[in-house]
Amino acid sequence: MSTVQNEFFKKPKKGAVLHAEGGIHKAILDFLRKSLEKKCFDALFIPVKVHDTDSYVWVLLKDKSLLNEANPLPPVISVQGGRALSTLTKHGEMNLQIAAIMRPCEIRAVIELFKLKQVSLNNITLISIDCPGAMPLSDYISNPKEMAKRFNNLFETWEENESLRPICIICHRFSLSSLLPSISRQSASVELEGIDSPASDIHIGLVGGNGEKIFLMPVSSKGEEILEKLEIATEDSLEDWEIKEKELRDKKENKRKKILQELKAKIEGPKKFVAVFDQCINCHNCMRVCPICYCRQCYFDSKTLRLSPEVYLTRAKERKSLRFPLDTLLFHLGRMSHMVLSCVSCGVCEDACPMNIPIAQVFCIVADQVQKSFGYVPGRDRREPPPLRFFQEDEFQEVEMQYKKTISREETQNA
Amino acid sequence: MSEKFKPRLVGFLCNWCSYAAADLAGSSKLEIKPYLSVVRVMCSSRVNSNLALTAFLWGADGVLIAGCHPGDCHYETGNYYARRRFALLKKIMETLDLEPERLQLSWISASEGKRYAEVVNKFAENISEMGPNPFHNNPNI
Amino acid sequence: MKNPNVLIIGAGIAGMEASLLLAEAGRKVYLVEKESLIGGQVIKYEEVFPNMECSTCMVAPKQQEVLQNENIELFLLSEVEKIAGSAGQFSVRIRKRARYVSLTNCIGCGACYDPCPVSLYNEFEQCLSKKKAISIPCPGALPNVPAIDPENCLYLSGKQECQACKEACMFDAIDFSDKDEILELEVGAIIVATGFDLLDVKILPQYGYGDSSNIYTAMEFERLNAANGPTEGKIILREGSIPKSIAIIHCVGRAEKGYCSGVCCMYSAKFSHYLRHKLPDAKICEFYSDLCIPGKSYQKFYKEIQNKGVELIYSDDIRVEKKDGKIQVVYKNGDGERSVFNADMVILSPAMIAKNGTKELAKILGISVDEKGFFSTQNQSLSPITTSVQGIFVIGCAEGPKDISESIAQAEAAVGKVLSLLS
Amino acid sequence: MSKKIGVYICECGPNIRDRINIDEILENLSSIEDIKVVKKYPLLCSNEGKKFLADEIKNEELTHLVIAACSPKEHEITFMNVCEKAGLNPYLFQLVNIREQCAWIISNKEEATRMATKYIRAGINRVLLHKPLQKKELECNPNVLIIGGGIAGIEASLSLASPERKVYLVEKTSVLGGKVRKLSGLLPHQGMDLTFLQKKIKEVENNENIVVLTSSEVENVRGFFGNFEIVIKSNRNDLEQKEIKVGAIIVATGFSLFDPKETPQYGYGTIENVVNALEFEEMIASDKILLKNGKPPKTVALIHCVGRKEKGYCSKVCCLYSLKFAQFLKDKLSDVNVFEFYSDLCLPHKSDQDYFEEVKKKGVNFIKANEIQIKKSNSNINIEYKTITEKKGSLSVDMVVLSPAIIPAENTEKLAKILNIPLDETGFFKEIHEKLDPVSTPIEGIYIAGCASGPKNILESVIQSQAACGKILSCLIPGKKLEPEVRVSEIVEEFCTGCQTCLSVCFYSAISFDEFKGVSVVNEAICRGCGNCVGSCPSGAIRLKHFTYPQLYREVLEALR
Repeated sequence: MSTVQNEFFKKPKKGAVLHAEGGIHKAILDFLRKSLEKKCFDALFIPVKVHDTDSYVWVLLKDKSLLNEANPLPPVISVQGGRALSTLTKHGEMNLQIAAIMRPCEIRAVIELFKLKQVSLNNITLISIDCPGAMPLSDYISNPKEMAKRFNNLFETWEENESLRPICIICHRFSLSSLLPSISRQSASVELEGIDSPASDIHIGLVGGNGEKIFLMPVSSKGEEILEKLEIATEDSLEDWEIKEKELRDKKENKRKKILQELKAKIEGPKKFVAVFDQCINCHNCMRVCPICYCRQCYFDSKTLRLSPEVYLTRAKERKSLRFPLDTLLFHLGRMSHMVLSCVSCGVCEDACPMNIPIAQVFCIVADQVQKSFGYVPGRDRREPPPLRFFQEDEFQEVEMQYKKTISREETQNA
Repeated sequence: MSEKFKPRLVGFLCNWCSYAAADLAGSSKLEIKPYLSVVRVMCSSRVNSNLALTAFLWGADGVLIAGCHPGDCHYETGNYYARRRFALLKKIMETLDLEPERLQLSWISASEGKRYAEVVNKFAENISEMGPNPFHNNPNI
Repeated sequence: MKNPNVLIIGAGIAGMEASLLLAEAGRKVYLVEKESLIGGQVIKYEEVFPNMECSTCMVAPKQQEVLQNENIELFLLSEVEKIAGSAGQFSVRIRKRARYVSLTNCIGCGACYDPCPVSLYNEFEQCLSKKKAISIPCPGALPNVPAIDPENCLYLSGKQECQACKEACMFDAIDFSDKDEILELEVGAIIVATGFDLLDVKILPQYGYGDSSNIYTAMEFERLNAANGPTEGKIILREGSIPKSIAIIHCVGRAEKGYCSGVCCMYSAKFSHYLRHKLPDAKICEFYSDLCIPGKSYQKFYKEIQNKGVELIYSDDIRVEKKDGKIQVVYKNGDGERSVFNADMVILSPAMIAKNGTKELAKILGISVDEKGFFSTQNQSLSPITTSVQGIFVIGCAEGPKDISESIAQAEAAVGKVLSLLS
Repeated sequence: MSKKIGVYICECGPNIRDRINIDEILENLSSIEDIKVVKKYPLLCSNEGKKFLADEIKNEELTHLVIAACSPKEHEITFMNVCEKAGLNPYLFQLVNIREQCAWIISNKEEATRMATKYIRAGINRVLLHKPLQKKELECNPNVLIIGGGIAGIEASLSLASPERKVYLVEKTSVLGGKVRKLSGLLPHQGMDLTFLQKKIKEVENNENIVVLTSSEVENVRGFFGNFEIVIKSNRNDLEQKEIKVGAIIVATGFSLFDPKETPQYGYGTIENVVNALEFEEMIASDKILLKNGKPPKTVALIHCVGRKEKGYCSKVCCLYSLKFAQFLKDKLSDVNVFEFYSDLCLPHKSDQDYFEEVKKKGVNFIKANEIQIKKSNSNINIEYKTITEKKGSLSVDMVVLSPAIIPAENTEKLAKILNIPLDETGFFKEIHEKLDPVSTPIEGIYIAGCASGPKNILESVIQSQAACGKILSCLIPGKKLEPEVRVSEIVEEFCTGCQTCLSVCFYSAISFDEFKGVSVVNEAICRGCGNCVGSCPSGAIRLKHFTYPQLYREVLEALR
């Protein structure tokens, strides 16, 4: 059983601390510009602000001058980075070296899609950034300036901020820790190949920098090579970042427990659960924006489930009434059963829901439990196989109705 | 009320073990409650959340998935995958408290006709006590 | 001109395997079975070592195939009486005893059992349960068609004008006029797969077997544990209570027969698995002389039972004694000191011996029997399944003690030989 | 063309008639459209019944057939044959089990009738969605590749080679014969002398239907049962490659011996006159059983089970060849003392124990011992051991013969990768089913024989190679086409997203990935139709013929009425 620790943690934790006089955005962009100049890669995959608007799009960017328009950490997630990168890399190889800079939840989505053969990582360098969260799309669109301002304040304080998306307020995977391999019990039996498999190659730490400095850390050997090429010494202590990151994570984990518990109480049980999805208009936006929902056609959109009118009539007769559009709940539970093991809680589904169903949070509640029981953290390790692709002979025995045993027990007592 | 109420149960049985056990229960003339409709599949690994959830949300009061004991699968490893998929589904239902008891996985070998009868009767009994599928007569689904 | 058809004697696991392969090769197979059902010994077991697989699940599909395959002609209740000719053209005479129940008409509803007034011990169930004079040996038996025991049937034995079963049958499947038949077959090759018997432990008084106390043979215990057996798989003593301490004794009759049966150590360990699973708190003790556990996966199997708290005692000169209703296993340990183990259930693992009737059949086939009573084969020339008569092959336990996989390998090997011989 | 369904309910004598109200069902069904006929019949499986059905199919020009009767395990094939003979595609037929799983388990007639109606309706709705599946026929290549020129491989070559069937025998070393060629002789009940081996090797070399490729190894394997494409590389020079086509493969790569150096307590390699079994075989063969100092040994210890603990299994053959050594020593050297140190005597064959008694009579001492330590003591070798009851003992000898465990041949792992067949936890090739199918692997058409799948004696190895031949001769017949399973999986390409989950769950490696199209592809020649891939595919992009989602949903819907 290989439990390869990644390069980054083999050494005493060190990295490069860069001072950000002109603000952290500038510092990051300078770093990216430099790496373009030094030909570390030929192009960047990065969110860019559309001219004279406040909206962001993913851009494959070769021309350095455009960098000024780029924003490595925009206030909103308009399109999930994983989805965007999949569109770029899925079909065929490319000879360009590309660096993609993304939020941790997006990076994790990329890794899941990589495992599902929907993303190719050849020639791709992944750069992750500490993420303070994102603003709800709708709020942002209605008042972009104000929202952008509130968003930028986050970088000094990193204090929680009620105008963030709820899913971000409880996000405990906003930094590097969730992107590092640690082989789980469940997948331990599976032969893992390659020595060095963290999710991202380079991580940019922001917490603990009070907006005055950023922390640059090589995570994979690839990342190390790049920083060497850029002659960026990685010998500075990362203590400030480490301490703050840990502190923030603990805080958020507690908050997460508390909030999810409260929410769970609101949605659990058939009655309440149905009530939550009552408003669903079956637009299936949540599925269309979800990075993990990679199917060409969603099974629950396929005609397999369509039945003839008379069958609907019989069913309506059976159950007194039949609601249209059909199978709304089947869609949500079905989709959940398909993707929840890989759900990275990026929240784009919630952003996309026109009916404000707290779908990301509901899925979050389930994801936490399910992923725990399978000992699986999506997007953590490039080699860790998706849980439904293998099995162990002596696992999950509890899920079978342990009938034989109970019988023989009873007998023993009867005797 | 458990007297009046006749649950509608769907049972996906693997052809080689559990379906054979059902036949044996028959030829042994064991009495089985008339609630479970058997759907024959070649292997329990054919059954996934698409099938189980559809049956459940289309109104089944209970869904039984039965296959060969681990290690006995006619296709060597199918039931291990079935078990993982079921474990996932079960966990989801448990977390959301959607009456997970309505989904049951049981290993029943071809020689266990008696056990098949007991499993089905017990299942029927449990579901009768639970009452109708809460999603069945809910106009909102 | 070589006759491509093949005669197979014995429809146990080996005979069935050979039949199915030859049928697949497009050969006509005549499968002759002494009993009224097919499957041999294996169908009596609940599970098989070392993977504790359900044997019914393993074998039932094969039985079904044998019954349904058009290239296989099955003769039940039948025995070979005479053989003439040589490889490529044997002529065979078979006596088919009357079943008195039509295989084509009967649909196995079982309506005829209850009305039958006769009650007999069921040998298939090792006499642990009763059956009627018309019956199938156990639930799930294939073909699922009863047979009438002419010695005990009131009508056929001329004791009474009873026709209760005939009256109960709606398919006019019962035919008292049914007669033994003599059939003549022409075949090119013969495969002997008659299997084994277990040593009758009564001849070894030191084990105290024979009265109705709780001393069981391995086969009795198999049925006791079988889901389709007399207790539906409940492991209980004759008086109905659950055993708290069980002794499993290996090598019963090894000294007398002069060979190790090769499989007893493994199935004894299997028994410990059964017991541990169903009686988690019982004390279980295995008395062995040598652990004969060849093969890559077998030792693991023993480790498992040891981890489950089963005790292995190296012992010698074992006798089973009864003191005021209690059973005592008295034995010599590794240092030759006498010790005693109190058991409320004792399971004896007897030697596998040549099937009853082997000598007679050997005579008919014109092949020899070795000093152990099994068919002798040409091991000397490295062909352990070929006999002194070309075109006659001996497979499975008919040639000597073997486990299931060795028997199957021999069956397939015989098929190979036949197909290259009669190609 | 409009659908004409025929529905026939078998009364099965009283079994169904008395327990289910058939007439009521007939009544209910007649209203359903698409139904041409609904009838009951006393006993459909009887010859009259079959004839009746055949006539009905023809006269009523039925397009679909539903029979409500007993379990498919009883008569599905019977009725499918009827359909075929009557000119109706047998897959446009559905057998509904209202006996075992309805009439016989429900005593209340009303309830039984209700359930039976459900089942029959389900059958009718289902059969409407059936497709007329066609049997496929595949050309196959009768030739066979045998990997390993040991006794098993030689046996197999000889029984397979024929004018219609070429055999390619690939041997890694430069000579045929494998380990047996190194032996001094066999066991009494195996016939001691070894001349047979040379005879067989000659036969192989003179057989024009056997192509012997020594000093060669299998480099690459593509294809499937009936149509394998093999690349064979010469060990002499890498450039020398050979491409062959075969229908089946037998893996008979034999075994290696455990290296006693891994267990220093036996002093192998460090103490003089401690030899392993093969070295001793050679001594016997050359008839020179001498100590390093040129003198014959006076006291010899034979140590069993060397490496058994480390490997975790009993190698089965050591006890017997140790007996052979003892016998030989006693016969050759008049005044030699022989001690056998064993942990368990493994003598499974009927004639083994006699041999043991015979050797024992010659005055060989048997010591049941464990925790054996072998130490140098001035001119001699000292053996310390513990008895079964933990008593210490020791013995001074001048020669020690170790019987090391049998372990997988080197390169087993590499070959497993090339052939895409699994190994078990002991490192030997894994049988698809240890009990029922000891010479087959998960890849149809690739068989394993002899010690490649675990320790075996020579007789068993021979048997296994003949068994593999039996399998090949019975299913890979020259000129005969293969008929693979019809109810198999197929990929619906427009829905397949190329995630390849199905590849990872298929036990038989029946699914491959088409890089160009970016979709999975099922090889119908390999697929066994379990449907695991269907269950694994979230997109519902795999269809298991005859068990499709819509077909199963029909049954579910009726269950819910």
